[in-house]
Amino acid sequence: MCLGVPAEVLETRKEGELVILKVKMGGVVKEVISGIPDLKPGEYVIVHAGVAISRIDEKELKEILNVWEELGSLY
Amino acid sequence: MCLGVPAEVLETRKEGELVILKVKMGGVVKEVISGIPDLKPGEYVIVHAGVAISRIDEKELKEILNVWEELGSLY
Amino acid sequence: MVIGRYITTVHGSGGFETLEIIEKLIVHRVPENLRKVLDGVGLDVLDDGSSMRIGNTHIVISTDNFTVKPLFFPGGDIGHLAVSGVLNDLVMMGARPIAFMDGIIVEEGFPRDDLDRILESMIKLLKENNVALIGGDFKVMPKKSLDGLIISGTGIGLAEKPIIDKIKPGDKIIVTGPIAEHGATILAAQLGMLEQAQGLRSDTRPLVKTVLPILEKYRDHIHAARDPTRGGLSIVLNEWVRGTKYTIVINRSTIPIRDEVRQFLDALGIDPLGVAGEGLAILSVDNEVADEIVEELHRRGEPYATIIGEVIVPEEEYLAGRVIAITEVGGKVVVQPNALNLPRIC
Amino acid sequence: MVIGRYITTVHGSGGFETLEIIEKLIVHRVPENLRKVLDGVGLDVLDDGSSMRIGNTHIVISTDNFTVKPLFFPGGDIGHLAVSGVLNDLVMMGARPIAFMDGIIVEEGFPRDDLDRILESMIKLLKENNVALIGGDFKVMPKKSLDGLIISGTGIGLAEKPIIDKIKPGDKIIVTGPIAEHGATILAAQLGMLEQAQGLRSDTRPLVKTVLPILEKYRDHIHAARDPTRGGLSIVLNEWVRGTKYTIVINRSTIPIRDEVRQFLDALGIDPLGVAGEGLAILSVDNEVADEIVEELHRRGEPYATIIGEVIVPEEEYLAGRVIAITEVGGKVVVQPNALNLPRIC
Amino acid sequence: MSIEKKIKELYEKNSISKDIITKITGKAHVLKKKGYDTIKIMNFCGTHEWTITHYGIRSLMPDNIELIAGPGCPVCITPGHYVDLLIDLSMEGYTILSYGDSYKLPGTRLRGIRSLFDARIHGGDTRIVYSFLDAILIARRNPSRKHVFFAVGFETTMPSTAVPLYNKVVPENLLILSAYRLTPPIMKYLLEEKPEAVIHGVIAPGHVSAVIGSNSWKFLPEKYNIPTVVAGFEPIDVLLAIYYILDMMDKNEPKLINEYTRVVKPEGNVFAKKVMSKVYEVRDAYWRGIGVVPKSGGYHSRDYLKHDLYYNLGIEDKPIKDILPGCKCPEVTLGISKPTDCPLFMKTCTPSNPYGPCMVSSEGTCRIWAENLPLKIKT
Amino acid sequence: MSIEKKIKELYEKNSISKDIITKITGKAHVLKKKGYDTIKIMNFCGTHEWTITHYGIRSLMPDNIELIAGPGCPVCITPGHYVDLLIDLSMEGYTILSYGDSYKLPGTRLRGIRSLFDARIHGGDTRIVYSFLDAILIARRNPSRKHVFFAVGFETTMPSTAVPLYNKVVPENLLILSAYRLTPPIMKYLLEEKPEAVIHGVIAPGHVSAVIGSNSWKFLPEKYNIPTVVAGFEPIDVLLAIYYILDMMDKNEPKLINEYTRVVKPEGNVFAKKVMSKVYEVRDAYWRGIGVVPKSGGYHSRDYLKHDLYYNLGIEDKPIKDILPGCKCPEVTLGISKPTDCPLFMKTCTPSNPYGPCMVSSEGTCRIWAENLPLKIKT
Ligand code: SF4
Ligand code: SF4
Ligand SMILES: [Mg+2]
Ligand SMILES: [Mg+2]
Ligand SMILES: [Mg+2]
Ligand SMILES: [Mg+2]
Ligand SMILES: [Mg+2]
Ligand SMILES: [Mg+2]
Ligand SMILES: [Mg+2]
Ligand SMILES: [Mg+2]
Ligand SMILES: [Mg+2]
Ligand SMILES: [Mg+2]
Repeated sequence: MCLGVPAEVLETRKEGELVILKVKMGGVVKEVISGIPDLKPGEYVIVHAGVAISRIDEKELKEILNVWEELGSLY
Repeated sequence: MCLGVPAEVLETRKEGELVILKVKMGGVVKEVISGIPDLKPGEYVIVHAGVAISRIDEKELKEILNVWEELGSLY
Repeated sequence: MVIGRYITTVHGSGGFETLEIIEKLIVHRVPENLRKVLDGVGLDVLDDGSSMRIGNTHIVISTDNFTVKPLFFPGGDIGHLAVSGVLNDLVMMGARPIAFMDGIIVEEGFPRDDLDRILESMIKLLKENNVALIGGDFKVMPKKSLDGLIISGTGIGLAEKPIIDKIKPGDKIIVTGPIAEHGATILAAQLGMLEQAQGLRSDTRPLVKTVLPILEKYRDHIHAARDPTRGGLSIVLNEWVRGTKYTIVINRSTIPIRDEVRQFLDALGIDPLGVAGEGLAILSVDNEVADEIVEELHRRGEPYATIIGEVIVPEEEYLAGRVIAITEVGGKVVVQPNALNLPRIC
Repeated sequence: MVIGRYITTVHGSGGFETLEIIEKLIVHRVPENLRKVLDGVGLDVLDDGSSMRIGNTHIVISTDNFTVKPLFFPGGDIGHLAVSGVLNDLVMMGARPIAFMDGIIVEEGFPRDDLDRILESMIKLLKENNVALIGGDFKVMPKKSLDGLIISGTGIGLAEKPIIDKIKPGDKIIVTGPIAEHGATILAAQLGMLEQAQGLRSDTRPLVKTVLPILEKYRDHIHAARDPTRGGLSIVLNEWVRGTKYTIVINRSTIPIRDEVRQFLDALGIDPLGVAGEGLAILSVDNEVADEIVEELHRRGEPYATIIGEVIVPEEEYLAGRVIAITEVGGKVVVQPNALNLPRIC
Repeated sequence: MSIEKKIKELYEKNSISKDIITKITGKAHVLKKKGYDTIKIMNFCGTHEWTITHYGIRSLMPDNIELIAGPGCPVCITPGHYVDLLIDLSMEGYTILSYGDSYKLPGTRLRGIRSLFDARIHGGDTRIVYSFLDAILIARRNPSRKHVFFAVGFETTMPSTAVPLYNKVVPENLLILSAYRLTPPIMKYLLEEKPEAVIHGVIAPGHVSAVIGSNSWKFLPEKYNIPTVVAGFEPIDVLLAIYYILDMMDKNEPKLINEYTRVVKPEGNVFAKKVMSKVYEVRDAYWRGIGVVPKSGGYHSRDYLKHDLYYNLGIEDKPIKDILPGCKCPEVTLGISKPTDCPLFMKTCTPSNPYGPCMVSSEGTCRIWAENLPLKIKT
Repeated sequence: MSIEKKIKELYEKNSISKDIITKITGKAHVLKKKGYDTIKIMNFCGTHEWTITHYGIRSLMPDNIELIAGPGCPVCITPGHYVDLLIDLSMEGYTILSYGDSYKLPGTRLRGIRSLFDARIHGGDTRIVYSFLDAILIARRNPSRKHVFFAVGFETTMPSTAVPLYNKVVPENLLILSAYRLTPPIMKYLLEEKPEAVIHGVIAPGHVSAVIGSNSWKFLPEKYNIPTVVAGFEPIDVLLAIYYILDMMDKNEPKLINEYTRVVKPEGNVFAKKVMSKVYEVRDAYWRGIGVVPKSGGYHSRDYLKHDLYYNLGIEDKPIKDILPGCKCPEVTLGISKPTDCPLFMKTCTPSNPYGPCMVSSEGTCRIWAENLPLKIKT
């Protein structure tokens, strides 16, 4: 379950203690709830059901691309 | 002011002390409030704004028809 | 008229306000050369339908939307009305209807049985009049964004030469049947006054079998034909005479209207001349054949057809372009094109 | 399918449910001989439009209702959409649009300025495409009985020989532009996700100038043409193949779709193949001219035109009448004609 | 002959009106010779005015007879601040129920939402009802919503709310804005305060009289020497009334004649009068465009205050300036000016887009003139 | 290379999947030789199932690999009596807010109004929202109306209500029906209670793990010797997971591999976990078609009861029989049967007119199979 899509954080704002993010997902910009502390504009997150549930880790992302690359070509 | 139209009383019913009449006005049947005591089906009334405000007096009706007849022909 | 910042029911009444909004917001914007095509008529005349010519054949097309409430009423339903209305517009153009296209829009949650009844009555009427159903559209709108169901209808007919309304002095005005039947019935239903059928009944029906043959037979003598739907008789006559040098004079006491209808409208203080019928036509015809046409109409199944007036060239200039009625007591009044009537108690 | 006691949005989705309701409640009731007229096509084929023949001229007519919300959206408005939609249906029939008739229904209290903008955009588009506005209808519905405004549109076009959709084995399937642009934009607007224009934009536009000339030029090689509106690409292909002995095989990764649109629909879990476009066509054309047609489309101003698949005679019987997609990873899936997609989080 | 047939005959008898017109013409001629160059006959009931114009009776009158309309349209004289208040309430979620007549009546504001009709366009729940009974049914069906009935009218209309209130069948969520006004007081006011209004005869209101009795008009001949006829509403009734007035003038015997005996009794509707006097009490009241007229308004008496709108809102019924700039309704309403004297008539003020109150109701003199230009033409 | 470009590359890299498939085929061949005639790999997340079917991955698998779907669709296992309750509330004037997924979910009744979608047709105010934030905004705009949010989901979805509740931004008129269910307990339940479900490997849910951490799945290899891969949702992620599983089987070294390190940490989202544990407490809970599973439901803890629907209504959350007659969802959900084993599949139960719960959500196995028949064809 649990469709999650990558999104770029454009802005953050607070409503009381709640952190609301403006994120860009494909062709749209949407406000979502932050489920992660200390996000900054420019970071990428996984958004599920209107909540950012996880950061996308740039280093690991590069890593997996390499793994794929290898697996795809090694044979 | 005060458009009033002739209508035939079809039925009477009471809601508490209020007397409600079912009357026939041209092609329609409509419930109206009775503003006259002791109306009976078959009587004719003048209805204004959903209230029967006056009986039509059959004798006088005949009378005026005669007056008109005379005035129309006498000349 | 100033249209104002918001559209109101007055603008949709079918009266001059509707004509004005169409002229100001639509016709006005369309360049002259794009108001008609192929030798036909279109926005240049605003008649019952539009036309175009292919070889010697005139194709007549008419499109209309139907939004009547209630959807079912004594004498018909919205499907019956849509077919009748569209076919009658073609007939009024002197065209023989051959095809129909429907657009059905229903509100989510609309009862399937009701839809069934409406479609059945639509298609039954098409079959009876030998008109093909060649296409259409079906849409569902979300709950609460539409009250029930509406229908758009487009009709296609063929005519050797369409009737483009243009009254002539000397013409007689013929009404083919009793007026105000449909509008009075709908009004009564809307006011909750139809608990028992008591003689009010919509006259909705196509005039293909009774009136069309006569329009075809007397084609050259018929100068104008229109079905007095929204806005009723007074709008039709006013539209015809507006901008001409003529006056239409009608004898009000000769207009066919049933007692039940007149008395009901009297009770609401509404003038029957402004109330819609959906099963009759108003014709403006050559004086010489007027009586003959009336007789033919009687024979064909329109027993109430009557001459109600004529087109004259008035002596007084200020009467030009107006409709005058001789009243029941011999008085004279101007018949105004007011289409929106609210019931009144005063 | 059981239609059920109430009509739902599924029935109006443009998918097979819509076809079924039309067939069961309408087509079924109309006698064969009244499903078309004058040597044309009508309810017998359910193509983009209907036709009739007068002499050597085929007259093509199409009618549609437009109920889109919001009325104004990035890339167009309901007036723009109504004209584009109707003209495109004519174009898909291989007909050159010559005339348009509109039916405007507004809710009482509708802002006049908005009406003005909608009519302006409608008429502007007609002018640009040299199509006459020859008639119409204007109605006002009482407050709260209609949400805003809807438009019915009827278009008339002429064709030497209309395109009646009938795919042939060996045909190549061409998509003339990126898919799902309109539907994605409307969905985003309805979900309140359009606060900033971020690359979503309806593609609503007539194909009169870019696609029609090619349909005319390659008339005999074009076996089917349709605009993938309600229900999108998957409905078009399924309708074409349904009931035949062929299979349509598409290569999903070749289908033109913009990143912004794909990513947005991914975020909602909605398959782009079922989402409407309003400025593109799907064609089924002879293999020999397929590349030439794509090149011509590029030259005429449809730079994204692409061959996305072909019509084959399948070896396995159970694949007949189906659409098969080769996926981005080389897998094979059936493309189902599901038209109603709800956004999902799972 | 059944009574139904007789009623139908009433309508058909209109055809013999021509003979009566000939008689009127004769009498007018006689009076002209006696020096009556202009004979002003005032009708006092919008429905009489409607009969006159709808049947083109003015076009049939001899030159020296002028038929003028008095303050007989209750909509025209209903204070504008009532409308303002109802508009505001509709925007706050109240359902407003009104007769068709007052639905398009403009309040005092010149911009924005001007009438109950406008209010509906902007989302207010304002509706036309045919009767107070319908209002009761609507309010019962929606118990959680507050409803206000706009009670506009003269004595004829007062029983419509008085009888149900008296019989205690009005639901709690149905309030009434009483705009009732009384007719004999305004007639007295006109004669006392507006000497510029010359009146030779009065056609007294038939249905008002059905309620209050024809005797209520005795003061006209007795105190002011004005020949007065209580008349019905067929054109022939009106023509006969005109004839009777001319005849009384000719004989110089001003009297009260009841031509409408088939409906009107000298004492009126005793039951309705009793109920009205329980439910309503008479106080000085403001008439739009005219001013405060002594003892001319019907206000809910103490026992019925729980249904009174003003009482419920805890605010005061306080008129504000409601004569619209440029509108000549005050003069038109009192029969001093004709609509055609108003520069706005059929220019910025039309039946489909009324500016002044007299253009709103189909009884308003301006509206009536707009729809039925009085013609004197040959055809 | 920017992160955005890398994400795009993820998508485009799918094209190199063919090479991975070749590797998988090789491994499967090796395993076949080792006696593995059927290798059952269970995915546990509806989105994985969606990836598999949408991309036709089954059509690419060697004969001895069977990809089966586990109880990964939260809609399918949401108790039917919740839907019944919400339908009834919508008819009483509550506004019901739901994700698109659960909008067509049928309750337990076989006639009349069966889903929130049906309720709307019959006048209930039931709406689809994209997120709980939208629900908050809607409730704020309509302060006089009561709203209920239908909180269906696994651990991934719990932060959507937990975070706003914890931060006290939820308006009073917004109640929550918590249908949250937890995934490790159901996995344990399946392995303990349903021995008929043979599983060689597990593709563990990526986004659940993003919240609860990949470590949560250690028990699978450690206690049950099942090779387990936490995977992302591109087809290539899934293919890689399959390859890793086969490889572990080949080496006979069952481990937990995290393929989705770009999103999933061993410890998960610590902040979200903290908030969830404050707002929700874990109790035994009913799963539709399966039964009561120990410690598998998220219920509002004491401090948050004022937003709890059941608490507010003062009634008990008591399951009733919600397996629809003839529907094989229980077996399908646990991976024991295939949709094609159900006699109603694509007959009386279709995506546009779903009968059983697994046909409703686009994650429901039946729905997925209906829309994408797994093909093995040559073209
Ligand atoms: S025409 Fe209009 S503005 Fe003039 S007096 Fe009459 S109602 Fe007033
Ligand atoms: S096909 Fe329908 S009835 Fe059968 S198991 Fe699936 S959801 Fe249940
Ligand atoms: Mg017409
Ligand atoms: Mg028309
Ligand atoms: Mg018409
Ligand atoms: Mg269509
Ligand atoms: Mg005509
Ligand atoms: Mg099309
Ligand atoms: Mg079409
Ligand atoms: Mg179309
Ligand atoms: Mg029309
Ligand atoms: Mg086509």
